[in-house]
Amino acid sequence: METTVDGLVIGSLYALVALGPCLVYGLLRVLDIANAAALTLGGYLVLVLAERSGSPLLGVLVGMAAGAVLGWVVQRWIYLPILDRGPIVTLVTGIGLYIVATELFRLLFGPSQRSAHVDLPLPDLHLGSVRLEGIDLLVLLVTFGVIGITWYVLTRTRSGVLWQAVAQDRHVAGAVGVNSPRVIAAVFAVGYALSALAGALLSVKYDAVYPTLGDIPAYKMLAIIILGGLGSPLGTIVAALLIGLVESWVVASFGFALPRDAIAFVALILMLLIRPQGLIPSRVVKV
Amino acid sequence: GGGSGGDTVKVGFFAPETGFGSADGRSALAGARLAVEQVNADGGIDGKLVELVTYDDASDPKQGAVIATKLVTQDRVVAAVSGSYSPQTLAGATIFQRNKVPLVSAYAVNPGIPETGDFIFQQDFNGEVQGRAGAVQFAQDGVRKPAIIAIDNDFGNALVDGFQAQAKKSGLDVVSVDKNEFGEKDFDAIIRRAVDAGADGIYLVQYVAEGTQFFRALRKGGTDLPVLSTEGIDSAGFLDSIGGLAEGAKITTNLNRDSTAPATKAFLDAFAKANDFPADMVAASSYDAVTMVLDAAKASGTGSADIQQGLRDLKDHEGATGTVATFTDGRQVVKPVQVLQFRGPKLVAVGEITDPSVITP
Amino acid sequence: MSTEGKVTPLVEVRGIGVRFGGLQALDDVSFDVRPGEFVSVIGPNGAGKSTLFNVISGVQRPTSGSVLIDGRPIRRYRPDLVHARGVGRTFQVARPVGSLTVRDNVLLGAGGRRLHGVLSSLRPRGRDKTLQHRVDDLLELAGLTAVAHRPAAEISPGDLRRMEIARALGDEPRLVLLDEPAAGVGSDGLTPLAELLGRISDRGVAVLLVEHYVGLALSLSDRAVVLNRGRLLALGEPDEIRANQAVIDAYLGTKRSRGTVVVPPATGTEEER
Amino acid sequence: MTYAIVVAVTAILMASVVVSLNLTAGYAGQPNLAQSAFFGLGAYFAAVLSVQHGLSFWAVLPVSALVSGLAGAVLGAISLRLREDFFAITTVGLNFVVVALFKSIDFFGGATGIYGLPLPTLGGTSFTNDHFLVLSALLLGLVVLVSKVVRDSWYGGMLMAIREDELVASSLGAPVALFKASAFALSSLLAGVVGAVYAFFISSITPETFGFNQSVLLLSMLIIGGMGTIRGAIVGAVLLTLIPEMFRFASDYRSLVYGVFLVLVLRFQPQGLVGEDSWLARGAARLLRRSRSAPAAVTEVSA
Amino acid sequence: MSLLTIESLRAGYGRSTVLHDVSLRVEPGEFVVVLGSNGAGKSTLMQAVMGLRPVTGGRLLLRDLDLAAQPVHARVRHRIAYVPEGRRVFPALTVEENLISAWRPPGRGQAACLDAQYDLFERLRERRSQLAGTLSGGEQQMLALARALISEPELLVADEISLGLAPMVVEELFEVFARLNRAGTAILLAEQSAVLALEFATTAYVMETGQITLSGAAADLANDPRVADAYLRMS
Ligand SMILES: Nc1ncnc2c1ncn2[C@@H]1O[C@H](COP(=O)(O)OP(=O)(O)OP(=O)(O)O)[C@@H](O)[C@H]1O
Ligand SMILES: Nc1ncnc2c1ncn2[C@@H]1O[C@H](COP(=O)(O)OP(=O)(O)OP(=O)(O)O)[C@@H](O)[C@H]1O
Ligand SMILES: [Mg+2]
Ligand SMILES: [Mg+2]
Repeated sequence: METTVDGLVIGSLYALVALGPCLVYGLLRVLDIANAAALTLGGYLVLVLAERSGSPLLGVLVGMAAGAVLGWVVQRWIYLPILDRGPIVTLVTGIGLYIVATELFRLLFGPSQRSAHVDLPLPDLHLGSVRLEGIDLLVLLVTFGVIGITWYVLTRTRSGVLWQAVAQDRHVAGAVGVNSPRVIAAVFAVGYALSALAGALLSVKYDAVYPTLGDIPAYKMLAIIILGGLGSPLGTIVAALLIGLVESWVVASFGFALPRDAIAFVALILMLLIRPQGLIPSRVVKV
Repeated sequence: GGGSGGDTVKVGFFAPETGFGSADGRSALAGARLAVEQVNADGGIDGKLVELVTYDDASDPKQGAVIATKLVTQDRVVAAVSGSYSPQTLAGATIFQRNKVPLVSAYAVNPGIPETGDFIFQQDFNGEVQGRAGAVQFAQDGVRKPAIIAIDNDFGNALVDGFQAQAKKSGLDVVSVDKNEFGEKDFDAIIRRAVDAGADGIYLVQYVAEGTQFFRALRKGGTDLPVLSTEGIDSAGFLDSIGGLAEGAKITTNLNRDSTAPATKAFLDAFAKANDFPADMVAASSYDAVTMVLDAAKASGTGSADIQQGLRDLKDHEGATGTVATFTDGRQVVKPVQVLQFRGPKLVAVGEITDPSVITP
Repeated sequence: MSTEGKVTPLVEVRGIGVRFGGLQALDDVSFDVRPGEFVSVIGPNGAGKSTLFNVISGVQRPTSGSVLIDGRPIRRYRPDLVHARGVGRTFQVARPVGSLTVRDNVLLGAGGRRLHGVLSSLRPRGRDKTLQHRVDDLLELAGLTAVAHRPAAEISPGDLRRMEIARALGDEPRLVLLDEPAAGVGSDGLTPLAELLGRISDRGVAVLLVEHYVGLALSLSDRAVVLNRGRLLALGEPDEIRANQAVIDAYLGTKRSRGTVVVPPATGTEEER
Repeated sequence: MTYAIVVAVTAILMASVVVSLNLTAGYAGQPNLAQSAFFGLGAYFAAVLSVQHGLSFWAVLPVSALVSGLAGAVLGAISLRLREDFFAITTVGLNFVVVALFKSIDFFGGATGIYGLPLPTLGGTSFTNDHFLVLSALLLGLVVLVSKVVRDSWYGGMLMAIREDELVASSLGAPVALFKASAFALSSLLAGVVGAVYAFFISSITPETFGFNQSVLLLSMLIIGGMGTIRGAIVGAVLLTLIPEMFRFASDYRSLVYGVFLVLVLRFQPQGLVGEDSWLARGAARLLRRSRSAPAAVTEVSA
Repeated sequence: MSLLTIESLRAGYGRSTVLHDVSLRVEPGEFVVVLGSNGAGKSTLMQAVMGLRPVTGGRLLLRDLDLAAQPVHARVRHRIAYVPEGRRVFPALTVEENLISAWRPPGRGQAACLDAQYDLFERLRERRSQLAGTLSGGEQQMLALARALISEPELLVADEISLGLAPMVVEELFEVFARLNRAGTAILLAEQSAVLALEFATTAYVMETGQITLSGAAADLANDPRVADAYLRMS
């Protein structure tokens, strides 16, 4: 039971991180590794600002704002001009960006792990035998809130259709009146802000930030996006929770039998052999 | 091997200044620099100043061989010190051995390093020694059924091998061994497993980041099993980031901050003056490795072969991490293992393992 | 030729049905194509013409019925296997290999039948003399000599359509399936296209043609197949089709249309037939 | 001098792997982010068989080739089932899985890796760096030759067609499955041979050496140089091997320089430095044309 | 004041200029057709008007608004709609979602607008929840047109609407255009079916290698021997 709750919390964090890249992927077919830089940024800002100003909340908000700006800059100045060069070029560019970001973090904040001992004024929750720490509760609430909003926007409003239209042909979408540049900018800004939020939660939960904080999420996120069916937000969330749970269960029952990161990818490969189109496939048309 | 032409004595050095090991790289470099500065302030060796030629291996094993070649053939160093982890050190060692340039490994624990050949020395006690010392210490503390939670790389493997070998002799019954990847954050489930398996103590072989998360999980789970860890968390950053979470836990390491030995005190003072972060075992070990090379050069001459001879002849070398009587025939050291305990904001010495059958490689 | 009777059909389509979810795109369609015959497939939008081509060329497995080539049924619906049995095709929307030159595109179409295995296909594609001659000949036939060395991505839509035809002819197929070759070709390009189609037929290659320029299609055809909503509406010689009331209602319309175009017959074709 | 040779050998070996990667990633257009896994398989089999089973360098080469080639064929078979992006990420995962296997299967020596590979011998004399230089140059020559044969054949043309449109390729008679799988097998086989030589050259290997980062590095080399061209593969590999070496003095900023270089090149020359239609390639073409057309103009006038 | 004024327009692809000094006017409620053979530059002109091709010289005005300064989507907000060459529907959206993507809030309600299009193209009503990419070629062409019309434009810019359509459907479409036109929508059409185009249009331009070579009332041009020679022989 405890294990399941752990798994859910971890899965929620994965979902929060993967949601942004999933939307970006759905929109531009860019596998955006650079997004993980926003995660680290969010982590640093919340700890640094909590230390300086005493308010973790301020840190989270500044982190999200900074994430949004970073997302905007990355799409406008880096990705858009090379979009027509295909997914491999953008993937490797994103990796390059991520390297630059981690190096900058290392130079700015030093190479060691930093912590600030942020104490949230949140009560722990006792549900029978299970104790849920305040931060875990917060993670669950925030994630499900974000998921709910995303789901509503994408399926219940016209924005969902516009997002899809841009995703399929951003030039023609412009010609039917969709402001493609703005949709793209918005998706990046939101995606990076969410990652910054995830980074803030992650670093408060584990009370640690270091320059390569984003490493593992960066690559696991790819597996999750795929598992979920590439560009399908709902699938991504389900996949993230599933991976979180499976990881915890596997560790609880077999120990670290497999490297944790391999679990996600082994799950991925197994699933692709059975369902090559992902858990909840996004719509694709072979022409 | 390289000659010692010119008016400086060139000593090579490499450490992971960037990449995941960059925190250790920073300490190692600072320790090595301190040793060289001190010697140069004293007038150098035979009137020649010492020049430390340093390279960053970026925490990448592949770079070991390239850097070694560069140090040997381009920079023509007379000897070198590895301030890096085992993979890089091993890769470089082959090259130094082929070129007959002595290499001293500062804190890499793989027992295979000195096996590379007669020019390769290991300054720190190797991983198996420290593992054995861990088992002895746990037995002394009254633990009977330890669980092992170790990082899955050669550091972890070497220590776990030593610990398990000694465990039988010391009457310990290891209930479980779990190995995690670098970067692991979630130890909740694995601790629960250890408890369920009936463990009455945890032997923890981790680095700083993983160690921090382990203690968080341990406290969160409300478990108060005794924990014995290793030099892997003996790092400048750990005390700072851990808060009070590791209170009471012990580690085995080579640097005793409370030591009354003059060499250790002098090092700690000088290091504190030169740097804005505290000394740790990586810094001290790198400092010691470099001083060993320089002392050997002082004693026997500044050629590569001279330094090799000097290292072989090294007697009662007083270093920051204790006194080395001599290198063994296998070019390893025999040094007591320090046992420290987390008490408040400090690491306090609580014991020393000196049993020769344990600490001799 | 249609009057000659007892010739083994080159391709027999027997009771083909294709279902997409709730939609019956093709329903029990049967007809055959004899060696060297020119058959048009016409019908309203969404009638199932392209789907039929996909079935015959092995792209789409039918949900019922079968296709026979030389009396033997297609068992595995795989385009390369059908190609190896002498069937070439073009696509409704031109699909060039854009990074290769026009010449290389045609060259790719030539050689597949002899070079199926990996090892045999490793011979340099630029050196085989007979292959080169055939490619030059096809480029000439399709009027592409001038643009032969330009990347296929850069040439005009009209040239592109002719390149597709040349490419489909590369392996000396006995039947080519042409899906709307005239779409997007300007009115001034239609006559050369009609002549090209005539010349292909003259070489003894059977042609199955989907085209909305009905006049052009019927004037070249020996027979025509009319599809409507997946079913075979009519099958017969051009004059019968033009006069068929069902066809007029469903497809041709009563008013004047492009169906009245008459193409001057390419010289020499009459005698040969 | 020796240092220069070591760097040169490294660069040439990297160039060889990248040229082999170009077969799948460049010609067939498959987003292959797992090349270092095959490179690593070759290296690992060579290391294990020579260190633990005493086989000679020359005896392990064919084994490495075979093992990597077979593994490549399996990946090729997987690629048939998956869409482009699914496949890309599967190859990402493959790196993690292969590293996990190297670590957890005893045969491969665990997390410690394998060290102390003996120097290969030829006619009784041990290899020196000079021998390695000659051997790696020959190897590069072989890989380039194979690539050229592929590029100029019907097979290679069809791989390019597959890259753009599988349906067209198969409608023109290409057995897509066979061609794709064989391209992977060939590319991996070559990478495996290079891996074996590399293992002997650096004499100690660890699992992480062949992880995802290395795959990314190999692919970056190809893209920076110019995907789909042999010259691009070579130029990219040489550049990305030399640049970090040249920036050793800037130790603290070295990785930053590397990252910035990667981003800048891809941003402003996404077709690669010497790829089709890059500034350099265009400039060279213009020069060639000028030097050719000048005399032609004269003859025209005089004619 | 003209609705659309194109003056000495230059546009092209990268280094190659395709349109040289093209001038053309569309008056409110006029039906203008641009004829020309393959590669003449018709599509380039349509794309330049929509902002999908950068303009390198000349002027482009909607009434007195400088269109060239407007991003693509803003031109649609100024009530220009576009049918791209070669359909380009959104393949993974359903028919209905394709239409919704182009519907603009002010004006009639979404349901009413959808119905209007379905009335025009019954086939689309039948296929409303089918993914557009799986429609037949002609069905996609209808969808592309409906998608443009649903925004109730003042100016419709259409590129080769007859492509791939059955003859009857083409005639119906031209009648639809005529009806729209009578209701006040101005139309700028690039077309190769010259006979029908000249019959329905009010004004016609002939384009050759990026330049306008002939222009005038459609009826006059239909009788012009130069046009008949080049464009009416076959159709
Ligand atoms: N994958 C699919 N899923 C669902 N319906 C499909 C699919 N493919 C085709 N259809 C439907 O099948 C019918 C036949 O399509 P097909 O493309 O064969 O028509 P066509 O005769 O070629 O028409 P056109 O002349 O317009 O090209 C169409 O109504 C189309 O919508
Ligand atoms: N992507 C491109 N790159 C370079 N040149 C192009 C490109 N697209 C078109 N062209 C060139 O621009 C010119 C005009 O093309 P455009 O498509 O505007 O002609 P069009 O009149 O619409 O022809 P069609 O009737 O065939 O549609 C042609 O010469 C063509 O080769
Ligand atoms: Mg069709
Ligand atoms: Mg056009």
